[in-house]
Amino acid sequence: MISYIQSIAAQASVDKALEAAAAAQESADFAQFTVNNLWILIAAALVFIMHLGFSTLEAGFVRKKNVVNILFKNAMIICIGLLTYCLCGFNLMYPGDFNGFLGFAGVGLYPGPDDMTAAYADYTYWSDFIFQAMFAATGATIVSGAVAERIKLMPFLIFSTIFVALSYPITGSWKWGGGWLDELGFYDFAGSTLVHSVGGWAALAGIILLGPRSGKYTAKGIRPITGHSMPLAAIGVFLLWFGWFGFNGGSVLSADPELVSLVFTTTSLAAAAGGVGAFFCSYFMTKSHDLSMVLNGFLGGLVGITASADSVSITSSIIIGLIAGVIIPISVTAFDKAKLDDPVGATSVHLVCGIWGTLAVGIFGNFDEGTGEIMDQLIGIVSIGVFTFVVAFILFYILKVTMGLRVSEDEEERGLDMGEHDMRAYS
Amino acid sequence: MISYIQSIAAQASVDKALEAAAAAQESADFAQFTVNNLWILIAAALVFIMHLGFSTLEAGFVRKKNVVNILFKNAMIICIGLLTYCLCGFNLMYPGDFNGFLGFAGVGLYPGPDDMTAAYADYTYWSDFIFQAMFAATGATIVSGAVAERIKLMPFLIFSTIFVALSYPITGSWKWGGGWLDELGFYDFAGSTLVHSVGGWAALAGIILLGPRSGKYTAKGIRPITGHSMPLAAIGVFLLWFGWFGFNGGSVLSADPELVSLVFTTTSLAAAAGGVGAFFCSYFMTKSHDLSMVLNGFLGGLVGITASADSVSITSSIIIGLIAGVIIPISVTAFDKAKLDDPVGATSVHLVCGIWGTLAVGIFGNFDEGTGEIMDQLIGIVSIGVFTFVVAFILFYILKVTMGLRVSEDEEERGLDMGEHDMRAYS
Amino acid sequence: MISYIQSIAAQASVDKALEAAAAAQESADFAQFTVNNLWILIAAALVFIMHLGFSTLEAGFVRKKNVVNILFKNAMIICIGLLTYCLCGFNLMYPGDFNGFLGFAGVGLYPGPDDMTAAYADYTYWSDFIFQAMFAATGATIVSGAVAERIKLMPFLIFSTIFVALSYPITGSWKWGGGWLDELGFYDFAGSTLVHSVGGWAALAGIILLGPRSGKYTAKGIRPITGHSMPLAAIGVFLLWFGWFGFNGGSVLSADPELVSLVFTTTSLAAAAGGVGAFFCSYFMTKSHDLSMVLNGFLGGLVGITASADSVSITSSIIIGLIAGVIIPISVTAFDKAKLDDPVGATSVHLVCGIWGTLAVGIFGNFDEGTGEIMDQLIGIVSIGVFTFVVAFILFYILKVTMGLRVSEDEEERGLDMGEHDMRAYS
Amino acid sequence: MKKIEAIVRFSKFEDIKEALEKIGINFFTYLEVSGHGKQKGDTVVYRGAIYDSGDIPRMKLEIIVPDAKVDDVVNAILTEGRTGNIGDGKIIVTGVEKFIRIRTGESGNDAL
Amino acid sequence: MKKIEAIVRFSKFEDIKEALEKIGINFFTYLEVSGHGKQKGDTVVYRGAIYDSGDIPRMKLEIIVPDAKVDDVVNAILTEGRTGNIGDGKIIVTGVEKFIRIRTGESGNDAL
Amino acid sequence: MKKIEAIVRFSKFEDIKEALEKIGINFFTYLEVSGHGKQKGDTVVYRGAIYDSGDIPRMKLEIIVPDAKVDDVVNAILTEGRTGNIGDGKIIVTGVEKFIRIRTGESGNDAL
Ligand SMILES: Nc1ncnc2c1ncn2[C@@H]1O[C@H](COP(=O)(O)OP(=O)(O)O)[C@@H](O)[C@H]1O
Ligand SMILES: Nc1ncnc2c1ncn2[C@@H]1O[C@H](COP(=O)(O)OP(=O)(O)O)[C@@H](O)[C@H]1O
Ligand SMILES: Nc1ncnc2c1ncn2[C@@H]1O[C@H](COP(=O)(O)OP(=O)(O)O)[C@@H](O)[C@H]1O
Repeated sequence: MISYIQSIAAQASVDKALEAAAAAQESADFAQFTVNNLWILIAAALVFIMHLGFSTLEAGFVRKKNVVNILFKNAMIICIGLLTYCLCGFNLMYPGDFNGFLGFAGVGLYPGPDDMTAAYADYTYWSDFIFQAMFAATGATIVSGAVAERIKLMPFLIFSTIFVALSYPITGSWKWGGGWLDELGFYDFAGSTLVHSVGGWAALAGIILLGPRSGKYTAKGIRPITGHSMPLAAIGVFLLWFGWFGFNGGSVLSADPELVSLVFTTTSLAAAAGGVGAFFCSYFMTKSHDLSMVLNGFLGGLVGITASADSVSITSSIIIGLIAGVIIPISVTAFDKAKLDDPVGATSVHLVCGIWGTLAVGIFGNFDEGTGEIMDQLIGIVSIGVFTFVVAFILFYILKVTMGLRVSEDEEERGLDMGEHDMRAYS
Repeated sequence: MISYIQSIAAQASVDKALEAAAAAQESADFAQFTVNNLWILIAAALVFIMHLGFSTLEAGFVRKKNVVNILFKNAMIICIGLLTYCLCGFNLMYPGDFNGFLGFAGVGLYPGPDDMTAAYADYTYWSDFIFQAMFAATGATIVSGAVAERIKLMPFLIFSTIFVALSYPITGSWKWGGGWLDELGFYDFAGSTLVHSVGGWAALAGIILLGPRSGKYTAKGIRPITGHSMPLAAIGVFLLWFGWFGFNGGSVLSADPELVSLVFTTTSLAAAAGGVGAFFCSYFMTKSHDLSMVLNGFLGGLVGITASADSVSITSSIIIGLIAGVIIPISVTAFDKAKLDDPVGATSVHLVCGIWGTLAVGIFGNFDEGTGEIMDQLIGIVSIGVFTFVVAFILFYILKVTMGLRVSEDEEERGLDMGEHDMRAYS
Repeated sequence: MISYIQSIAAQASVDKALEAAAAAQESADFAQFTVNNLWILIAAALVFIMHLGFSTLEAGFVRKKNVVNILFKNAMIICIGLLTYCLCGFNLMYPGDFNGFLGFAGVGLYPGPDDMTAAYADYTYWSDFIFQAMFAATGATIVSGAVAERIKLMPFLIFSTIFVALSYPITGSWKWGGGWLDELGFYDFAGSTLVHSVGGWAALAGIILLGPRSGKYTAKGIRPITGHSMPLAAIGVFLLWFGWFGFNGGSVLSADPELVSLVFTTTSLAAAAGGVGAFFCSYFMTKSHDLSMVLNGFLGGLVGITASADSVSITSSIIIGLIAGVIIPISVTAFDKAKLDDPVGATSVHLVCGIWGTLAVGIFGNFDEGTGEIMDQLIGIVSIGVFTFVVAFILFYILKVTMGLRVSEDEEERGLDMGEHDMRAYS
Repeated sequence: MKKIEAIVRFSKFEDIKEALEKIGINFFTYLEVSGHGKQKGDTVVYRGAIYDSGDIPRMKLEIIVPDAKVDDVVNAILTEGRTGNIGDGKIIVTGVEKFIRIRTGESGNDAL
Repeated sequence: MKKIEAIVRFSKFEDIKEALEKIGINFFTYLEVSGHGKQKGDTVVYRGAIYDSGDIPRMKLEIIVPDAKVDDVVNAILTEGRTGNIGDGKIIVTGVEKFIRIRTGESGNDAL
Repeated sequence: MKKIEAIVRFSKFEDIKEALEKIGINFFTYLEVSGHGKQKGDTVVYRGAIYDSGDIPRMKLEIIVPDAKVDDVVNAILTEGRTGNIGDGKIIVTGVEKFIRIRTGESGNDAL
């Protein structure tokens, strides 16, 4: 009898212990959820600061008379990016179950009751939205640099709105939304293709339709049009690198110690190697130590590693970055030879190195068969490239024949700051 | 007998299990405490970077000849803010139990034995202090922009010291210290009134007593005095936005996934909407795309959402930001018409949008009855406004009749950089 | 029988409870590991941003004609720092068991199977590497400012490579690698000596061998050569302070709530006190409000607290910072009197305040006997100083007699931007 | 045809511009210069060192006018540019041999 | 010896430089100036206020040449600096009394 | 009354300033200009492209002096501005027709 009572008491204690363990488990899980979620939010803030990076980089690389314009465009793009992504972009890019090509979960943001808990993901619905929204705006920012110093403000803003609201999320859904490219095995960790090449293709379409800045390609040859402030450009590049810790690190989509720390390491080493690659390659080409090339080399390395930062070895990351860095001076020169005038080198950095980075997944990535194979990578690059380029080209073309894309020659000479904004950057 | 022994053994195991569960719970709680605390610290660092934001924004909006002066003031304010908050501000603002109007927990910082654990809060005593101290300094920084280009350095520093050491913590204690406004049901999440309007009121007092910069309001009308560097101003605004993730996000006072992610989202959307509001309103007013207005529109949206970032819907946050953005150009023009000369627009951004944001709590806030009702919000706005304005006015007035507030006309023309610092910003 | 079965059932439940508790413990530990690791990574990102801080600070303090050069050097140093640290630095600095003077764990990075878990430390191997690698590069950056405006690019890069790859990690291993200074009881929390003085000693060697900039010390006395942009310098200093939250805060090597929050507080208060100290001291010396001194005062305070940020009281941290701030103007003037020309004040900030901070451990540190005693601190300062200075001097000397250290007089006049880079910073 | 150079205070530049417009001078060229003046010998302080550099930013106007307009222009600048305090600046009049409009090649008064 | 001052468009500066080199003018001095012109009276907007400031950055060249070269230089600038639109700028020729090379102390045409 | 313009090296500016003060020239105006010179034809590199732009920042002094002082000033500049290497710069002397102090309206030597 005694032992019976004892065993009942024991059972009660055991239940308590089980409960206590379950409570502890829940607390531990919530702590884990909290730290994962916090990292996504901090990463979102870091991606936000990339917009300042783009702004100052592009401002530094244009002439004094177009600085207000480039800052204005970048300021508006972040507004457009966040607001359209809230309106429709997020639900276009992550439509849930869909046909793999195009889906739409509806206008606005309507988180369900469980979407603020670990039932949703390692982060809340809002964290998901704000992190992705910060990404979205970067696509359009890439364009703004390439078409700088000659594009009219309003058509550019209209283009950006449509591009960020529709084109970027659609191609995004193909992979990150779980669409057909994802099923194919295409791999693009943080967006060498989905973000950077996409921006680069749109930039290329814009450049082609706009034509070069007047005075760049003359009968007497190519005349470099130097940016007005190297310190601004350098601030931009360092801030971009800083923000990239969030861009790549946050793309782990949790605070997983191993993966995030690996991503930090590969990202940094690729950037550094990109700087070194650009240093040597540009020295070889011009016998000079060209700061603008080294800065772009950093960015090239960063764009290059973006597709594979979580899935390559340290050595591979250095090689990927190094090659991206070497590509930069060659690509910049090639674009110039083709008379495609890109004041900030956005096409070389984001398009060319974005393609390289996406291919590099197939070469260096540590994957099981069926993921990130080079053919699939090529399919992804080409399909997204064709779609984006065509959409961007048509959009720009319609704007060209309706509103006109390019400012008048007189305005170009006086500068867009006076022409579009009646304002000077410095006084 | 066997079962007796068994049951004793079982009891021992059960105790072990209970102990293990308790230990796990403790570990989980500590992990939770660690992540909460870490977020407050990171938020403090982000609020710190707002001081760089203010510095460059204000530097960009003044003329070349007053740049060293504005940087110097901002550098000293952060020193003053941290050191006086350590000396007395913290204990004035959080006096513990007090009469609701004025309390003081003593000079210096003396954390108790448990103040580094979860017994204190979701963060340690030091985290609490440093986060709040970073906040404190922002109040005075707001003033520095508004009175720029004509105030004498020493009286300004004396004013700032007294203002941050006494006035800001006293009104702060009314709400955040658990004082009478808190009991009333007044709600101000991260300080639309407690920080921003407070700074704005002091700025207004300073502007009135100082008078406008010479040459601004002439017989021939208003002559705009353009800021010397738009890139600096843009850097400032982007950094402020970046820092606001800590300002608002940290004001959750834990890393709570739902709340912090909501705050990030409402904060960003309000800022973006503020930019859009200012864009359209200023275009309507001047037929021009005015970068300075869009930048101030971001800040207006940020100030506007600060009181309610944790307690409004996404849609509301966009409306709050949009209205704040629309307010900016109207307010800036109105101040100019009233011949209240504010070189950086601090009164429009921090005072007017601060009031708007505090009212918005009453309109859009999701609260139970008794919290954030519009009458209580008005009482909070008015009581803090009257107190702060009167204190600031008296302080500035005493300084005016004793030391003099304003530099000589000759010094104003030559610039305060040479006058007060014997130094040039650029060479 | 019944009770027997019951007790078996109970035993099973108990086992389950124990298992559940163990699982919860594991989850809690992993959450703790995740947050600790995350903080180290965020701290690494913050230390990274210090490189932008150094870049803009140094760029602001040199003349317009040498801006590209200083940016280029800083950009390359971060590459060199990361890549050589990956190649050999990390394994020289943390060789595992070694003789206490020199050890090497091999070329490259080869984490073991458990090195991504809590078995390694409170953070993963990659986190360890990237945090330490970011530190490593700062040493060389300190030199770059001091030798600015006259050193040839290639010898500087070669010097930096060897210095960061070998000299810095060797002295680092003496303390942080667990070497002889560590055993002695020498204490240097985040590197007042191991990072800052080390950079300062190398800077001093460079300054001596290079000689002053032409036109600085003339027959007619000392002619100040003013930096070209105070806003750039101010941006740099604020970013350095911002980054220092990671530099000192991350050196806790976990997210320990008490320690990290204490470190944030002491670091901030010391910086603020440094600003105040420099303010008063420089006002006393020149009767002027010298922005460049206040900015250097912040840095002095930061360097000063670096050795003891985790082990002094709030009051001590203020005193340490204040004294560091007072030291700055005196030291800058003293170096100038000794005709040691340091364009950015790196020797005063990093060397002199680094020594002061290391000594301050002995005066203010809360340690048990045997740690951080003033004699041990002196031994550390002197041994590391002598080693570093000799190595740096020999290195620079060899470069001087082989390649030449100094640009031609003509190049110096035209500026290194045109001379070394064929590029202008502004146009 | 004369060239009038005026070195004036920044703060007076707008007023002078308007005064010139009133007397029909709608075109001129201007630039920032530094005025060195001993009595204004301010000290400059930089990183602990005090030195002498009493140099003040000033605006310089360059205006080409027909001989008949010189006095009007000089008077306009004298009236609007004056504060009465030391440092108001100077006016310098020199002869011009040729003045040509690049757009048309017209020269002399036609080029104005 | 004459001093030729030319106020030209930024966008024409490179072409003019090359044209000058072709006619043997390898040395000159140039600087950025602002051109004030009423008809170009653009409005400027700043923080909600509109004001008038139609001032355009221009490049000013200063070239000292022997009398015989004046016409060549003027023609080169006229040819290369012209767009035909308002705002092409002006050329001003004035007399020089002395021209000295600091390096050697040579003066007049020897100093060129 | 003459106007002396001197285009000099940055590095010599301080010395020249002091030398001028010694001979009683306490006031003058100066500005930064760019010197174009073919032999100095440095190449400039920007984003992978090399181009030619051998243009060096220089300081230009403008000093109005009574005729009697011209030689002193020229000599002071020649002495202090010289390094002996190519690029020391030039001195240009031109005639001034009128020189007026805005503050008082005094003209000629009284305005100095
Ligand atoms: N001899 C001179 N040559 C050239 N510029 C001069 C000369 N004297 C004065 N200036 C210019 O005129 C400015 C004002 O002159 P200043 O003598 O200070 O005032 P004031 O004419 O009222 O006595 C100076 O800053 C300088 O730029
Ligand atoms: N009378 C003048 N004196 C000095 N500079 C002038 C004068 N007239 C024109 N300029 C300069 O020449 C520039 C171009 O002249 P503008 O009259 O606009 O064009 P255009 O010569 O084609 O009619 C102006 O911006 C101004 O800098
Ligand atoms: N003919 C000229 N007209 C105007 N400025 C000139 C002329 N020749 C030289 N300069 C200016 O003088 C500077 C130095 O002249 P340079 O010929 O290089 O040296 P040096 O006089 O020693 O031979 C040039 O950079 C340029 O600014």
